Amino acid sequence: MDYNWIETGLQLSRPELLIIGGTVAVIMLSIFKQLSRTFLFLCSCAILIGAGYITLLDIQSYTGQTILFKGAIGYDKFSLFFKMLFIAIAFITMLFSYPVIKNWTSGFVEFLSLLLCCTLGMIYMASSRTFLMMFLNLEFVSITSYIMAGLLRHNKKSIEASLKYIIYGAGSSGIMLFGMSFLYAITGSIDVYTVGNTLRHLDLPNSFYLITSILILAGFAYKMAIVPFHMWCPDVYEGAPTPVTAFFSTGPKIAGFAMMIRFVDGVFGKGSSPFEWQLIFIIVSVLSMLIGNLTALQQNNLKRLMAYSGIAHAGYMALIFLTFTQDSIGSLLFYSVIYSIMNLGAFITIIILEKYYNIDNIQSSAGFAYTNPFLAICLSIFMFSLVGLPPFAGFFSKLLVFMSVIKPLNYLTLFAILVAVITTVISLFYYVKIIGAMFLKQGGNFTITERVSLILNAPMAILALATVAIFITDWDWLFEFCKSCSL
Amino acid sequence: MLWFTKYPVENLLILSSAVFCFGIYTIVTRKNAVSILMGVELVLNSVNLNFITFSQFVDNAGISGNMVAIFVIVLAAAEASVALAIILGIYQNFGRVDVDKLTSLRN
Amino acid sequence: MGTNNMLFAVILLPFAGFLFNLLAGSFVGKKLVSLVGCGVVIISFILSAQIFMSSFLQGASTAVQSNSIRWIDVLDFNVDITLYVDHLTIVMMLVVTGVGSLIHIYSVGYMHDDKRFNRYFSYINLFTSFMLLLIMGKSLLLMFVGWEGVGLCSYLLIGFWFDDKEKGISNSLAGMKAFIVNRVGDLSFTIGLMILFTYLGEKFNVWTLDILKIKDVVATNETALNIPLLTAVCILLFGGACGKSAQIPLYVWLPDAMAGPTPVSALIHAATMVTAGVYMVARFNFIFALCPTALAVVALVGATTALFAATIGMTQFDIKKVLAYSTVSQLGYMFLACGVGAFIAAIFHLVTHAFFKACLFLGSGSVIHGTGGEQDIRHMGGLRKKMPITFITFAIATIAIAGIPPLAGFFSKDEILWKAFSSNLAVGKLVWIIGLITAFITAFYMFRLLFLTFFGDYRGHHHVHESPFTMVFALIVLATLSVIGGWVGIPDALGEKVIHTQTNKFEHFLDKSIPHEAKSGPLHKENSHEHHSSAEFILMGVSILVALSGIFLAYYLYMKKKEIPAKIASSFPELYNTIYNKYFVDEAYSSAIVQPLIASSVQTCRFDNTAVDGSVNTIAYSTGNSSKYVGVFDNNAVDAAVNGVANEVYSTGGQLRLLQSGNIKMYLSIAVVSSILIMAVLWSILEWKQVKDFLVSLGLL
Amino acid sequence: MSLNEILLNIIFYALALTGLFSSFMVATSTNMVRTAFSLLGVLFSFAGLYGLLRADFLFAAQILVYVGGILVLIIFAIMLTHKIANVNLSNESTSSSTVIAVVCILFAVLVFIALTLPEYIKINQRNKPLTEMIGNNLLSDSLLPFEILSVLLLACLIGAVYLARKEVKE
Repeated sequence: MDYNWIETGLQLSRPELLIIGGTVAVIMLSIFKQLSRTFLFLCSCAILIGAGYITLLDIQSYTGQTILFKGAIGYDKFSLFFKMLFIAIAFITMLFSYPVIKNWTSGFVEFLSLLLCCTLGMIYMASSRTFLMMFLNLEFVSITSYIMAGLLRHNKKSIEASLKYIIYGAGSSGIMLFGMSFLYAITGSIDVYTVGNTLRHLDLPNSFYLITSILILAGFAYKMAIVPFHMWCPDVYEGAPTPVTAFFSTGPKIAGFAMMIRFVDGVFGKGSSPFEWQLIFIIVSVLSMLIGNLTALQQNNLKRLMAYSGIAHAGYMALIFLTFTQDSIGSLLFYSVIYSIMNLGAFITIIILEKYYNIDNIQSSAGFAYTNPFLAICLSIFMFSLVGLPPFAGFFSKLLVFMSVIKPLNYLTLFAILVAVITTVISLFYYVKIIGAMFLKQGGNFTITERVSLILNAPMAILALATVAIFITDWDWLFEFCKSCSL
Repeated sequence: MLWFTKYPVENLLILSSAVFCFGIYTIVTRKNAVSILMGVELVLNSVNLNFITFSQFVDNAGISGNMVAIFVIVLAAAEASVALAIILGIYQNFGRVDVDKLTSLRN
Repeated sequence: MGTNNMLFAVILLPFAGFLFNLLAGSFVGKKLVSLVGCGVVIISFILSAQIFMSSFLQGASTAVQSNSIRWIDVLDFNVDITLYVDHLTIVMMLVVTGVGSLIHIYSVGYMHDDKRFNRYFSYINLFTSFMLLLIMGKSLLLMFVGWEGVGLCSYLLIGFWFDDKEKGISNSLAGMKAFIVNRVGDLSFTIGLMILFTYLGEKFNVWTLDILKIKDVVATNETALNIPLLTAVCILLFGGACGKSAQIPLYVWLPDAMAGPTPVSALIHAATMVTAGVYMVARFNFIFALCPTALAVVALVGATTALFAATIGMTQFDIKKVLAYSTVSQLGYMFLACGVGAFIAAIFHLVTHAFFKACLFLGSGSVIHGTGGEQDIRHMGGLRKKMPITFITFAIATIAIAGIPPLAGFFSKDEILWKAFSSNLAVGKLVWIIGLITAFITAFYMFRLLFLTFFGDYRGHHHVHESPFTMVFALIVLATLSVIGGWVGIPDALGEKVIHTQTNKFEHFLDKSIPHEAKSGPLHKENSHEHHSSAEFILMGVSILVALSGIFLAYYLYMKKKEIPAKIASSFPELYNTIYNKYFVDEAYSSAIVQPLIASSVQTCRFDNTAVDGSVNTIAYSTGNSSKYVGVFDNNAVDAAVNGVANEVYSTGGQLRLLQSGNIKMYLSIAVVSSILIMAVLWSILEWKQVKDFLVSLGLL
Repeated sequence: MSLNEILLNIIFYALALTGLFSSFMVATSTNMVRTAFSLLGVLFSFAGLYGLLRADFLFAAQILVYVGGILVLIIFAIMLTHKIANVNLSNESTSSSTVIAVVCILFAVLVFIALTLPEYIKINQRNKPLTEMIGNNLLSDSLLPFEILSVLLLACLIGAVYLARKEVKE
């Protein structure tokens, strides 16, 4: 028998192998009590840096499209892009979570190894080509997330968040599988591209597509936190440890989008399709934008607010499915980079507020800007960027998504863009509320127990700079690059 | 060996749909977290029945449906182990596993 | 220095000033801060004047353009950073930097005791920079950055005294209000731009935001354009102008904006930023001129605003509020002019208005400064002798705004009224009448202000003193400009009769960037003045008469028979109160928009928490209990429905409490229910025929 | 129809009805222990159905993993989270007519789609034994999922042990 395919596959998955090996190594090393936590942390960082470096080399040289492991995963620029992005997200998360987790009585090694595992799952999510791989990796990411949400197991909120997450996640993925079974029934294949090709030759009623699509959407949308599958999101975000929340709000969410793109590309394809599946996305994205933004108005807790903001942003991101062209996918990739930057940055500020100043809601942050203006300014930058105000990166990402969506101008896209623009205006209220509380209100004294760690301040400053720098520097290469990575 | 040939595939599908709905019903109505987990198992079993049926009826060349079913079983086991661990954590923290009472996270 | 560098320097100098004052300002002392803060703007002004002299005044009549820097380059969508100066721009540049310099100098005196002196100068420098970007940007996106930037600075400066003990909160609220109301306008503006962009792109395959390119496309395809769509675009763009230039229905922020320091009111909320909307409409004259309906809307909104704001101005007692409403009213004038196609007249009025309104504001600032912070004119009076220079300059500006020749206001206002009268638009005569009435009211309330403030006896308690030289200097210059500023635009009809030469230099200058067609092509009967010069003289006479009678009325009511105003107020209490309370517009907005928005967000939040209730409710409706709840449709509808369903669940199921927020089971069931609902909705959209047959078979249709 | 066919039909319907009834009991029973044993019934009847469908490997896996593993785990969990002394472990649920209505609609939708599937999926049937194919498949097509699954199980192990263990006092 010919085993070349295994060799090729393994050669092209060096980053993944490094992460797997590294995870096992970290777990093994943790047995030795004399090794310090810092050492384990540095090991994990080194693994991610190594994996990121290899990916970077690959992504620069690679242009083709390969299918690895007998059709299980696609190896193309799209998957390489997300591999890079997820490794970067995991690295940043790991970096800024260190000051928080180093004081935990237990769960330190678990955090590191689960974060690495979850990254692996996300990487595979973005490159999955079969229903089996999609479900498996979705569950992979989900199960590691459930555990990570409950890492503070003596904290009632944390463990409650974990339970809610697992109930919701298990239910959603079951529903998704049920939908997938119908597609399998019709086509006899679990490879999305084969399924798509077969479907194109069949004349199936709309009702079939409709029911299957919505059943399958349950699993994807729960990961992407899109209305109506978003309700776990605020509770889990609030309960989970804050570094974990930061990770949830970026990594798994974007991975869900990556997988959804691959799925839609395979099953429905770009251009014409026998079924107007875009209608579903109009409804869910409009609902997400409306419910996410309107509900966020009432929030006081910072993490809950960020959860609803994340739901709203997922709505904006889901807009690209209305057109689903190469451009719009490219603009989504761009959006996800910018979104990760600003969201991670915002969460670093929340971590600092929580850890050093004991602030977790808007009211108690009143007048904070005079205590730590540097942090307040960074936070303002992230918030303005999340709104999408012009000089900041968030503006460009939103603009590109809107532009790519509005290209075929019709009533539906116009309607969706209108809602998007209106909700953007609404979102200004609650983001500015935070800034307003910090700068314009008089507040109490904020005492600080220790100096804010450099490992928190530095990433925050760098991310804030990145958010601003995009206005000044030549950033076209990034978009061109994203476009070239589009499917 | 004789195997059945005459059972319409619809019957299997209706059975799986029914079990699926019972599963959803269980998840939505049960108060006990362990029972909710059982509902999840029902859903996953109905999915498995679907996949195996289709695999045996449609997919002549391959056996992907069966493979999906095998992975679902293993994942269900994995998920169940984590879920039960979480439920034990809940029990240690709250003294009960009643989902309706777990509302410390809310607006 | 090449022209190219010069153009960038005009913008970058104030920006450098902003950076310097922000970063180093608190260390270097007030002297250096004020030196840098004023210096950069003055140099900008000198550079602008240099550009004006070298490129526009003599010889070359073409526009000047800087090098391009590629900013956004994706797909068909390219944006360059290019600065572009044509005749319209240079006029605006001179006004912004010129008036801006004077106000900077004035601020040195006015803000001298403020603890955030450097921050004030950094903001106001930043404002100048953004304003210049707005007018010089060649691309609409660049213009939009400036547009938002000035909004930001306006927000910062309105709320500048946010930590004031008494008014801190209301100051920052005023800033917030300005910001948010402007966002509403910006939304309209953005949508307009997007539609224009997409329309031109789809139809003519020109994906551009470059103003000149858009102009070319519009000009070459004039017959193929979709006029109704362009009309919509124009109205949407005008919506943006409404926000920025404080027109009905978005004017509410400007009076509140007076919470900022007075020089800020003079610079941003009278002379420059608020005129950005007028500038934008004039910039887009080539599209507006194609859409008579849009022009009519502009004219009517402008005229209505002019009249409306003027009536409010009659009753106010806060010196700055009077001026604020006067500004709104004068901006309405400018839009009125745009609406009858007289874009140049609008710009002309913009320029003269900048002179006299800045002078008035600075004068009022001087008064406030001199009386120790008093703003209520009922506690002033008799300041004529104590503040002579302020009085004289204020009086000159007042006469100018009232429209008495040969001061600046007369020429520009008369130009507008004449253009409105001679326009062959249907609304021309109507807006002319409104304009005339407004002119009367303007003269009345401005002289009321003058009489109450400077004549009679002093009614306050503070020791009054004249302001320092830095402040007075700006007043004198501006007053001089208010006198002579109009002479560049003396109507040709008058000029030819008296000195036998073309005197309306302003119009001939701007002709190059606002071509004759746009100004008068389809809209005016003809553009030769000879046949109408007699009519024009009559109209001039009428408007002078109107202004004089306004002044006389003010004199009669506030100097002669001082008891009459109170009597009028008490004999028409409802009318008076309505006007005094600004027609209750703020209250109306609050109850029509703000409260419902808050309420709906409360409801949405509740929906999210107890969503099952809502969906359960829907099903309950369909299963036969609907009659119980039908008819309850006020704010509490959701409440009532939720309670009702909850009761039903109690009674029918007899089961346990289910509807509780934070319940994960509920979250899942809402997901299931809404999936089914989405399915149903889409099903009925996609298979409408089947659904209809089914409903018919049930006898429901 | 031969006798064998009739017999197999009877077995099929018996298994199907057992599964249906047991899952109904899982959903509605008010006794915790009875619920768990109803689940056992469902799992067994499904295993039988897999057998009838000639998915022999799945038949074995269902019994080994589900019945032998998951169900035991669940029963453990029930015992750990309840006071065993209390014989009648009540298992409450919060049903309402609306939830039933929703689930019925869902059922109707699913049955609708099951009945409208194209004809061709209803005729073919496999005749080859499965176990060998599954073995081959696990080393070819499903190799990568299989390996990922092992990493996943490692992660589960770490997580489950971490969450469930008692704090070690040092």
